[in-house]
Amino acid sequence: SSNETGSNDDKKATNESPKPTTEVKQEEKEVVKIGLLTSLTGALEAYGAQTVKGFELGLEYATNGTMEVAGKKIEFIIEDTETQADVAVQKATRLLEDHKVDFVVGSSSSGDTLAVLPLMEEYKKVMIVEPAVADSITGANWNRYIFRTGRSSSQDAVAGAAAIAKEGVKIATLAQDFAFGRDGVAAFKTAAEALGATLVHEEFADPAGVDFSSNIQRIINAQPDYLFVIWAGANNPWGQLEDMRVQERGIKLSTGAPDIAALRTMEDMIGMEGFTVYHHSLPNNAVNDWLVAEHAKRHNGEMPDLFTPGGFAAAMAIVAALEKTNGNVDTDTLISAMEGMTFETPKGPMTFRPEDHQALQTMYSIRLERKDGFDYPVPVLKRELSPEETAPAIQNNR
Amino acid sequence: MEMFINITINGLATGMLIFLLAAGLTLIFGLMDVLNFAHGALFLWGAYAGIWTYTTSGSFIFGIIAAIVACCILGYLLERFIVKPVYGNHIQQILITLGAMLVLSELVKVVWGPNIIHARAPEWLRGSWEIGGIFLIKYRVFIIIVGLIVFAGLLFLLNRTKLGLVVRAGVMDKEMVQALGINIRKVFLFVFILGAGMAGLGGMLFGPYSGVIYAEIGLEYGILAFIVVVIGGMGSVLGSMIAALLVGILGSYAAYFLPEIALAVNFLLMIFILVFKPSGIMGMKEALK
Amino acid sequence: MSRLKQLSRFKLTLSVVAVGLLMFPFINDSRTAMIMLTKIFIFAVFAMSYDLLLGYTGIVSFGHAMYFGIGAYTVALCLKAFGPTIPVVLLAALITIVFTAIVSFLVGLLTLRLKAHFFAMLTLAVAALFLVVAEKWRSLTAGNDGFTFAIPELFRDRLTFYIVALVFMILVYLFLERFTQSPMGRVLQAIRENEARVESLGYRVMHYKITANVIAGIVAGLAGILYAMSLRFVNTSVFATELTLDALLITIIGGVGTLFGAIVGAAVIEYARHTLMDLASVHWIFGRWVILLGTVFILVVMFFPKGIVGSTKHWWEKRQMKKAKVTTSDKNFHQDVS
Amino acid sequence: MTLLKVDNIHTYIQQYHILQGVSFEVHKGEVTVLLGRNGAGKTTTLRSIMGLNPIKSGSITFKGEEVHAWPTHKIANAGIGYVPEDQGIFGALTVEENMKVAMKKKDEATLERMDWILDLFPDLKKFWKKNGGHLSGGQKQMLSIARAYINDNEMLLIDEPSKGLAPIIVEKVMDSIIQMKEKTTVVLVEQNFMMASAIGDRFYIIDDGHSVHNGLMEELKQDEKLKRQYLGIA
Amino acid sequence: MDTILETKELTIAFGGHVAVSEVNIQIERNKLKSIIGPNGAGKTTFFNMISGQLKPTKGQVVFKGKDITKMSPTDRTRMGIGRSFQITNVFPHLTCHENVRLAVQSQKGIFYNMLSHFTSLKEVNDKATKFLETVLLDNKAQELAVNLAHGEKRKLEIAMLLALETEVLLLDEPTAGMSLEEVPMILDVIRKIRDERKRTIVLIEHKMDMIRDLSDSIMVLFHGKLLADGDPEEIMKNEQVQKAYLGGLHNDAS
Ligand SMILES: Nc1ncnc2c1ncn2[C@@H]1O[C@H](COP(=O)(O)OP(=O)(O)OP(=O)(O)O)[C@@H](O)[C@H]1O
Ligand SMILES: Nc1ncnc2c1ncn2[C@@H]1O[C@H](COP(=O)(O)OP(=O)(O)OP(=O)(O)O)[C@@H](O)[C@H]1O
Ligand SMILES: [Mg+2]
Ligand SMILES: [Mg+2]
Repeated sequence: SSNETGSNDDKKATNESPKPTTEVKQEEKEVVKIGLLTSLTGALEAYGAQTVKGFELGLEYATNGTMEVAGKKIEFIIEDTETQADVAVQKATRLLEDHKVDFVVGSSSSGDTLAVLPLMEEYKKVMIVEPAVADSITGANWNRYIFRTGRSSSQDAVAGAAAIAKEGVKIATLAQDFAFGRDGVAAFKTAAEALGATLVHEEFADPAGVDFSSNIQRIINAQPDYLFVIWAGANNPWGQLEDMRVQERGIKLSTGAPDIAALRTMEDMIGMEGFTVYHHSLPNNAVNDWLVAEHAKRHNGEMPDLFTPGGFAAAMAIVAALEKTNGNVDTDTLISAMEGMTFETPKGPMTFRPEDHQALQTMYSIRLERKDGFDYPVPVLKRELSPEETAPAIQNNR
Repeated sequence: MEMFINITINGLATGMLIFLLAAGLTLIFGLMDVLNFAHGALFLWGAYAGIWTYTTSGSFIFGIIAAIVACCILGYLLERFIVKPVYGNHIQQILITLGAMLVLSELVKVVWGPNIIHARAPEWLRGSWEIGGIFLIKYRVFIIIVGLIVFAGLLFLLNRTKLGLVVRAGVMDKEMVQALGINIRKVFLFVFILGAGMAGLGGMLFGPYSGVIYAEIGLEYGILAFIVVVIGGMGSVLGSMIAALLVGILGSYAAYFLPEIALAVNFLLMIFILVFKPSGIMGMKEALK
Repeated sequence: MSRLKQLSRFKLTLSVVAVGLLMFPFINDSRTAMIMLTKIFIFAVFAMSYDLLLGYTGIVSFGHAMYFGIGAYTVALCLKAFGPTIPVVLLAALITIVFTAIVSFLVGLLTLRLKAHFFAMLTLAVAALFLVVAEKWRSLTAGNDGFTFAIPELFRDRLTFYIVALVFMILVYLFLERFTQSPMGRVLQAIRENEARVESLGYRVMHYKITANVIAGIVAGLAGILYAMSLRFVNTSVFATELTLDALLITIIGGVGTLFGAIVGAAVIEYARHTLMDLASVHWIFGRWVILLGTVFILVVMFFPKGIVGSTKHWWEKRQMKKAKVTTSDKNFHQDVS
Repeated sequence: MTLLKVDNIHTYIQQYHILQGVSFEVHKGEVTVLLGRNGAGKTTTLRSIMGLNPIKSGSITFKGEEVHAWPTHKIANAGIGYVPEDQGIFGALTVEENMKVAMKKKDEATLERMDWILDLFPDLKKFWKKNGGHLSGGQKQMLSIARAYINDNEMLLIDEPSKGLAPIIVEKVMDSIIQMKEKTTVVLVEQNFMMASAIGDRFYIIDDGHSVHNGLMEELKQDEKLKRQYLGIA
Repeated sequence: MDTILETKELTIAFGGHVAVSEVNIQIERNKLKSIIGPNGAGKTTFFNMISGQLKPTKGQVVFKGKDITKMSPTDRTRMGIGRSFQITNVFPHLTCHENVRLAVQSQKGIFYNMLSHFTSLKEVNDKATKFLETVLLDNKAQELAVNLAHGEKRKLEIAMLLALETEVLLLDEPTAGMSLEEVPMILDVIRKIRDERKRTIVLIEHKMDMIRDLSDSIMVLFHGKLLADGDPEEIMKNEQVQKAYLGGLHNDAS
């Protein structure tokens, strides 16, 4: 059918506008439009920038630089949510309504993303969530138009557990007292206990605080083997953990390694064992090699960061789906094509699990080390955690 | 027992840090009665300018000087172009300084990028002493000392010189003060710059304390500074000090014993104080009408 | 006499604008524009309720978002719990009215005896407590992530919702306009000027202030309902101080003490935000639109301290006065009428 | 010798044209009284001299220098003290602090003057540590006058000093002005004609923003017609 | 004697300073009573306790046989005690007319005509105009109060007090700062009210000729204590009063 419409357009174009052929040629191709919804300003703008860079490179890689798939041209429009839910809805509506996009990709904040989810149901278009982490996106608030290439809080937690939990290990957790921290600890607890560890203490800290010494004091009192920290946001407890000599007391620290800017703040955490979603030195595959090389070339030597491969993966997923449907953008066709679909990413293959459309993906068990050529502590691979190993529980009651 | 001492010391240090952030506001808001919402932006700039200088030059002291100088310059510009036209008009102050706040916070991102920036204490202030289960984190001891010095300096300035009087009089009746032969514009400018410089110092010292600085600290801690000045009693340096320590220590204990309400503890404290002692802890001005 | 004419001309303009807005979706069916306008209407209502406090009673509140948030969460929770039907929305409105009335009454009782700064700080604190509760009561609110919910079929249509919001804004405007020009409204203005004096004239000032606070609270709560329904999603940001600051800025930019200013302010800020961002590709400064916004605030205070509507009015009156001066013979006549 | 010369000044407040040509001269060592009905522009004239309501045209010369473009504090420091109509007390400062703010120097002479003032107004001594805002109306007036007396001013502008003062204190204030006459020149705005006529050397009548008449006080005392015309007294 | 207002042992202390001390006074209905006394004698403070701005440390204020000591200023105004202030105290950014209208309207309830436009309340507006005329301020009716000269503000203050239409009028130095020409006008207003004998007036003044002319009786406060209370001639002759208050200039006046 796509061919038909293509020829229709062809006729229209030639009939109506006797313009130079080069320009007509541009218009004769049918276009697949993707709306990229992300934080270009606001608290999460650094993440937004990573997603955008990753997405651009991902499209290029997936289409071999042609920006075309199944004979259709791919265009994308970036909209800034300003990290505000109401703006996100406004921008998403503009993408769906005015730009008539076929896919939405985004966004950096869980709040923005959750606010946009009902729109996807209203407009019946596919959204690829990247990199918002809230469990409820693929849980309570999920609808069938939602896919996620980003990892969920639970996936993080399961990976975190896999990195340290063993029979007989005593673990305490330290997290910020909001949804991300609470969800994360709950999931971590389940996963860690399944692996035979015991959780001896849960500590929640004021997300806006600067003094965590009381929290740390209580953790010290609980005398765990490991302290697992779930932390997002700028202010962090690393320095204070060091100041209060937590590691000297035989309590090993563990956490998810964050983006490079935040890794710089983790001097005090060298030796820490934990997990990460991505660091450019970790995956060992051709896609990642291309990403690293190309990224450096485009962005004067800069390396891809935590959420760059996510943007890349979202682009790869869309192209893969379109290839599978042969360019058909009918939403139901796309959904059935994407459920269970496996596609390449800089982190190796990912698979959208049919039940909740969460992409199962490789995570990395790491240790933070000082390394030549890096001016910050680097996550060094201990072991790859396979997609199956870090699969979170299905939460959408489907 | 050690635990209580530890919690208290840490609360004290946090309180002192908050005092440093709020001390400038005690002058600008408490004394000059300017609702300066850009105060947060001042210590944000202090933090960035200071930490940047510190990391590039390697000298912590240079960093502190840079922070203070940068904020004095900013304070000068703010006073001259933003605050001066709106003395005495609170509503306009809110808007215009909020505007300045937005511009300055966003400019930080333009100049230094949106990423968080790492800030570590210098070598000689890193680590801690441990005395029989009691931790003395060096940097915190340092903060406490600096806080005390600033406190003493301010007390001297306000109680031993005519400055405090002139400013308070100027706020009540600017024309009359001028008619008494005092160049109140200059005095206000000076006090504003002084407050700004102290904000810069506070911001700079905040960096290594929290380990990182980022563009949002301006608003977050700006509000906290306002809370401290209000519950301490407008214009009272001693009040601000007590309030800051109270917030710090209470926060520290709440985080340990009642983590559930730790988030709300500052606000509860403020409500409690304003309802039962509306002029603040050391208020000279009545909050009640 | 010309004052009468001037008044009716103003009203005529208003009516034309209102009709124009009502017709708008039938002329231009861009949903983005419709959503933007809907948001403008909602924020205009919120800002008008704020102006009642700030502009007419002289109360600076930093916690106005709490009423907005109460409305938003009430409707969200009701719709989630009882299903997306219109009676549920009405029920939510009722609960919101009762709840905001109680809260604003209590907050007023507790805080309105304090002076301006202190009142502002205390409202900030109370609103922050609501924020903390919304954050902590996770079983109900899903914490700061928030949750989505379905709204009644009827409102799902953006056009219907647009009209509902517009009509609601007009009603609120008419109501508040009348209220502020009523004898009671004038007393509120007098309170703003010199509270002690109002008291010694035999007015029970607290009653007036609390009434104003309650009315402002209820209106803000209703705005919150519309807001949540327009998003079909709610999270803790509806309690955030930033929201109160938005209302404050809208009010001041539009013109303090002119209800219409709230509407103009909401439109200008929203529209500016919308279009400036789109210019980001032209120059990076537009991407940093916050810088522009901040600069605009500064310029407004410096050059239009009365806000857009206030300054226009001022300019208009001055012009009228000049005219009157030219024809001095008219002057006495003027005064007779006014 | 002319100490102050006000020449055809015009002052606007917002768009209102308040002073529309006020001129007068103040001779050293004399008490010059400005008279006129409510709203005539007396206060505005004093404020214009102090630079608080800057003039739009005309000139003000003090000790041979044109001062009308100067900022208020500079005018004050040139040696002019001012007692405003509304007293200008700093309510939240104590009496002592009010005096301290006003004091330019802390030398011998100032301390001497301080003693003299406190003898003149013993009430101030009594309430030395009390907030200015808590004083009675008359006590505020005394404090306001005292603040102007404390410095070694060459000229004082006093706006209705007798307002709210008990007769016995009015007498004291009159005495004090006479006592200071040698060193200090006084410009007085006064509605109390008894007082004005008792201590004034020269008068100017201001009406509707214009200076309309002047002369020696002795003449005015005799001139019933003038008194009735501008002052409404017989 | 028909007493409308009475104080019993009325006392107030600020810190250690007793500003008014055990003052017993009866004020007769529809008469004019003046209060004189040196600066700081406690006159204004005494007013403040009657009108409720200050709460006495000891003693009572009795109005029409009812103890009102614990009532708020608002309630006292509503019961019929109105006052003007020594320092002018008007609404600066409202017009004169609006200032007076507020006073007129104050006797109505809070929800009085809540949804009707204020200009439509003819009765209230006309009354306000009338009171402005009474004090010869009708030419400034549409002027903002902030733009008035000092003396004009005082007149506005009196218009507002009259507009309250209370039974008792407390006037605190109504003519302070008023021009020689205008004083007689205010005197006329007060005299007219007195002569109608429908209002009780309590007056604080330092202008002795005026006091003598108007008063039915005079009370003298001295250091917070009631020094004398009686008819004008008697008081003016009182030696203590002359010495402590009037000073030399008025010696011949008696
Ligand atoms: N801020 C102002 N704005 C507009 N007009 C003003 C302002 N201040 C004073 N005026 C007007 O200027 C005129 C002169 O006022 P001024 O205070 O100088 O009079 P005055 O002679 O001192 O009167 P009084 O004896 O009552 O104190 C008055 O008509 C007054 O209404
Ligand atoms: N709120 C207050 N706090 C402390 N002292 C006060 C307060 N109010 C008045 N006083 C003192 O009480 C005394 C009486 O003051 P009051 O104002 O009653 O005097 P007054 O008789 O009205 O004098 P005047 O004629 O000067 O107006 C004064 O000494 C004054 O300083
Ligand atoms: Mg005057
Ligand atoms: Mg008095």
